Amino acid sequence: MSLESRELSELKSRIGRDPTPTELQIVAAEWSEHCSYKSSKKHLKMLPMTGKLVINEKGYDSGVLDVGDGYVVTAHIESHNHPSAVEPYGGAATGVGGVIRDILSAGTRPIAIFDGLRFGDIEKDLEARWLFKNVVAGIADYGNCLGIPTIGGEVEFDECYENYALVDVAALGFGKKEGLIKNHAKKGDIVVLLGGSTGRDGIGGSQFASDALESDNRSAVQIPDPFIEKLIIEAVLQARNDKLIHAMKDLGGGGLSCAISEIADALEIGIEMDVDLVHTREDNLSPDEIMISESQERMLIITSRAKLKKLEKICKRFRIGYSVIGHVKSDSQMRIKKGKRTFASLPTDVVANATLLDLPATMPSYLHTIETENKLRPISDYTKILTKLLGSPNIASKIWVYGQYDHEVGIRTVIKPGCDASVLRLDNGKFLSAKIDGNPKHCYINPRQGAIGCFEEACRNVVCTGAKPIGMLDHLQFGNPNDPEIFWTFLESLKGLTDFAKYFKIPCIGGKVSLYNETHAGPIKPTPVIGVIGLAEKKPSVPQTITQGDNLIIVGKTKDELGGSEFFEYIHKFIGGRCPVVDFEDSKKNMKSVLSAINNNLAKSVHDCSKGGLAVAVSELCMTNQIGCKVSLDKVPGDKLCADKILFSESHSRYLLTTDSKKLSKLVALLKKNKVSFKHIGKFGSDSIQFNCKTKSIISLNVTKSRKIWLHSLSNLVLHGKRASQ
Amino acid sequence: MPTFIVHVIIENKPGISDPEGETILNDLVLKGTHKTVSKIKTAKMLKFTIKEKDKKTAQFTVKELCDDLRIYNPLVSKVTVDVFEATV
Amino acid sequence: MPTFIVHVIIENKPGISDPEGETILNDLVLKGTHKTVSKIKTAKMLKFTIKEKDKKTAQFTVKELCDDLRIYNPLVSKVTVDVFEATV
Amino acid sequence: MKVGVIVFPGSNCDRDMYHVLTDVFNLDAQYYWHDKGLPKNIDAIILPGGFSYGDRLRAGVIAAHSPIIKDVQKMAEKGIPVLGVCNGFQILTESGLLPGVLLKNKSLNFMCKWTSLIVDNNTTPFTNQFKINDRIPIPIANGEGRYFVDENTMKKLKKKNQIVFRYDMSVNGSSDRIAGVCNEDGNVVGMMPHPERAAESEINPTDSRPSSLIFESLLVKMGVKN
Ligand SMILES: Nc1ncnc2c1ncn2[C@@H]1O[C@H](COP(=O)(O)OP(=O)(O)O)[C@@H](O)[C@H]1O
Ligand SMILES: [Mg+2]
Repeated sequence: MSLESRELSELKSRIGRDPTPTELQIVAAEWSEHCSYKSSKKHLKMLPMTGKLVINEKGYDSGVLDVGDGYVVTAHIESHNHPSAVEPYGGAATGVGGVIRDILSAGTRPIAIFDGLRFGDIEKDLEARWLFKNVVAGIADYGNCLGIPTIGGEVEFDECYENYALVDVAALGFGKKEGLIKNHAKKGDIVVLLGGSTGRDGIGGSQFASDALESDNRSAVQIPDPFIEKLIIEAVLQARNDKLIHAMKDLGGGGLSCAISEIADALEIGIEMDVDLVHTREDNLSPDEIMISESQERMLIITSRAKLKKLEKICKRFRIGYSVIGHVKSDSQMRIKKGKRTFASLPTDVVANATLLDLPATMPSYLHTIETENKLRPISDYTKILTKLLGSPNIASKIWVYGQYDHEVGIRTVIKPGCDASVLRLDNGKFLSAKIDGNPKHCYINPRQGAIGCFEEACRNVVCTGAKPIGMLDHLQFGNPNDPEIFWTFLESLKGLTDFAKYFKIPCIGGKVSLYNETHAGPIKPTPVIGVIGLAEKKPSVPQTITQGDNLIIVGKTKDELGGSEFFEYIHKFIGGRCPVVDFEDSKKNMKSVLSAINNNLAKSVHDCSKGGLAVAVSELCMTNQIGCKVSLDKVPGDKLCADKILFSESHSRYLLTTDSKKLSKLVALLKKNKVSFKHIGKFGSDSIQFNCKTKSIISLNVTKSRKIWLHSLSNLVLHGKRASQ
Repeated sequence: MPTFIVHVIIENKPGISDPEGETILNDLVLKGTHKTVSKIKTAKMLKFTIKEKDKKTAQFTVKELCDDLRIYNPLVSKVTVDVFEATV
Repeated sequence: MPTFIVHVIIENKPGISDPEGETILNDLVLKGTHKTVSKIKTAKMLKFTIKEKDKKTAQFTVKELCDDLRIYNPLVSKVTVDVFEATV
Repeated sequence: MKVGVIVFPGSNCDRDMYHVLTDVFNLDAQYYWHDKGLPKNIDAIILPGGFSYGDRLRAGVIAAHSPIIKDVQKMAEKGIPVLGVCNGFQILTESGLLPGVLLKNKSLNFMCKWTSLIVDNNTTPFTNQFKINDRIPIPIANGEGRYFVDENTMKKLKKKNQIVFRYDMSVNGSSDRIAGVCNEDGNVVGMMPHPERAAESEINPTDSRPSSLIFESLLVKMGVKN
């Protein structure tokens, strides 16, 4: 672990002397990309971070939203890509642990977990299969043991992640507004380290996350201990109830170095600590090692001497280790001692604030030609193509994944995983809806429109459950930022997200940047992952089971936008074409109309149209409801297009509404009044998924058969290395 | 060809913590009457029954198989492979 | 008192199925190139570090502890206890 | 009446159970931490689900050695109704209060899904409001939920009417599709599925009535309701 020479001379000039070896370690940890955001921070400021419901307080590691009646929801997103790529089980599990502690550190109880997973091609790549299986097991074992439901996420496979893994984890918390920790500290307060003991594992993790994978740092393996984490959650919430916490921070990347410097800097205090006081699990750890160890399941709490007794009692009751490692001073310095000897003494603002960079950016040359479409071989049998798509890893049901996650514990889960967004009930009678979405295939072709699309898709999923988007989390994952072409794609994505957030007045309440995601074949595709949180005042009426004679209505235009679609990439093996573009005005109109249809109880179910296009979205409705549907492609609103484009284009802002015949005219009237593009395109019944062009049937697929393929493909691939057959 | 029994023991490398062993020690064993135990480490064991021409080949084959199939992650775990003649 | 390392192997009693072993065998091993394996059984191992006056006492103590504390469930599992002198 | 909800380090369905007992069924419930005894004036005991001691060594085995279990045992002998759900069931089998053992699911994975139970015994304090063969839509969520007993014990279970619930289809490889059993006296019941996750219509996608009957049976047994 080291500083670049430019950074070293800067450190020297900022402290006016040569740093000690321990100081060097501390600063290197804190100035790593992972902890300091040095490449991205300047630009992240463009995102709108305030709003009516947003509560901004110093020192929070998660975003806070006021959901009324004295309650708040907290949210955060993190990734654990590098650790998961080398140790998928432990890497993914400790990723969950980290984001949960961010939620906890605001003083709220974690109530839901989301996971966004990306791997190489599991149909060909054994390594991808191994990574996938173990990542899912890691998340399951950790979240299940904590008793926090994992209620949503996504899984995607793309060759750009060969021998690599993107593991994004988001979490939501809930609590009383008055229970929020108001981070504050004064001279004489004491600093308590609570939780797992400090060891050599995970040394250098944040530095590791900021390097390309080549360096393969063995010591960065972290062993998860969800049992301790569960006890920490209960202990911390008890201490919160008893008002024993003045300030709190979780230990994540950079270990004690980051936690101490950041909390001191945020609260404008000084902290003096003694490494000898830290409870460790191995003897003879050096001060440097103690300061940068990333041992998991630890929290830092600042409290007063008078409250220590009570805090100790709670720790004992929950059988978790703790140590009083230091105290608060008024000098804005972090001083690290071992007994009498001082090993580091640095101004906290120097440690906590690396000099921010303004890296050069240039448009990648591949983008000049990527939208040109190849001439593709014509499709002779659409039924076969759709069947193939329904069993493809990206489109097949993810039940093998979420079936391993306890998504019911906490008894809040009103809408379970498997539809669009999941929905939780809150104690004030309101309902919270959330979903995370990414789309590297779109983002590769057009980083700006692709990112906007992810944002819109997540909103759409939330809207499908009758909730209004109130906050957004962004997670920006890219390759090496020192490559101007990569940095350009980062900026473009960020600008797209900013535009959308501002237009829709959806504040960004948190996020994370993960750079240096590179495989031996090069950088990953730009992979922003967006989480959207929505709120509904009453329990939404959707989804109800679709029955014989129900009507299918599509809202939104279908356009010639197959770039990055599953149809191009999976069926034709073609990367390129026109990326779907969100028309902000249409998007807003469609969202509003769909919400009002749901609120007026005019829809039995609402499903968004995304991966795989209209053909897949209709099939999903049919398969989950176990009923057929006859769809007329000629009626689909939008550009005049040939059948494959109508079927498989992944244009945004589209929703599939179902309604029974009694309510059809009311629904039509509402949509007309709102001036959205929509059409009644089909009727449910019988047992086949049927698409007609003019009067000719071009797809006819048995529901039971396709459902079997869709449900079992993924597990067959993972467990037996082959797809489900009919 | 003779039959061999091959024991593969997979455990966390030294220095890597073993939360399960610690819990068994602290919350079960030390709460009982057996205070002479100072440490417990957990491991996983696979017992292979394999037909190979000799002991050495049996050992080699099983080790290779565990590596190939990624039965363990060498970053976290170490394996010990012991071969025994099958007592038929 | 000397220190001993005691290995406790917990495995299914004969006649109790071992789905994990079967799965590793069928889904991983037999699909690959290693067809000489005919059976895989999984077991759990605990390695105790214990101070006792001699080997025999160490063995006895650990065996007793396993029974008392239900380290294994006698309904489905059996244990094997092996003692080694600690190499300090 | 007073219901004790026993909490172990790692229990994680205790709050859910408490909510259902108090907010839905208006019972007087109280948490009891594993390291002490139970007061005499308790009328029913519930061991909720979760991962006591992180499911280490084996689900339920470490918790089965907790001091509070001795009191649970004593009260069970007196005939007080005891219900163990999921990890609670595992603890009851590991502590010998119920026969059998819960092994790793046949899928080798943790399984969270909605199942359908069939009532096999309607004489326990938790099933007296059912008819035999009634069905209950209810979720499971466990990694070690495969109930197993040897043949002799199985015969005995059948003879003494100790099988309380079965799954309507094979879900995890349990002997005879068993999902819940009781002791010989019938007052101690263990079940893998989670009634507290199914007793409210808001979160039950099918029908919350059957699961409510598990709690209402207790109310009837205690004479709070008839
Ligand atoms: N990794 C995962 N963890 C939990 N739930 C998942 C995961 N992947 C997919 N799901 C769930 O499966 C359903 C379908 O996911 P997805 O295809 O990504 O939805 P959409 O196309 O609407 O974005 C959603 O309910 C989602 O939450
Ligand atoms: Mg969707």
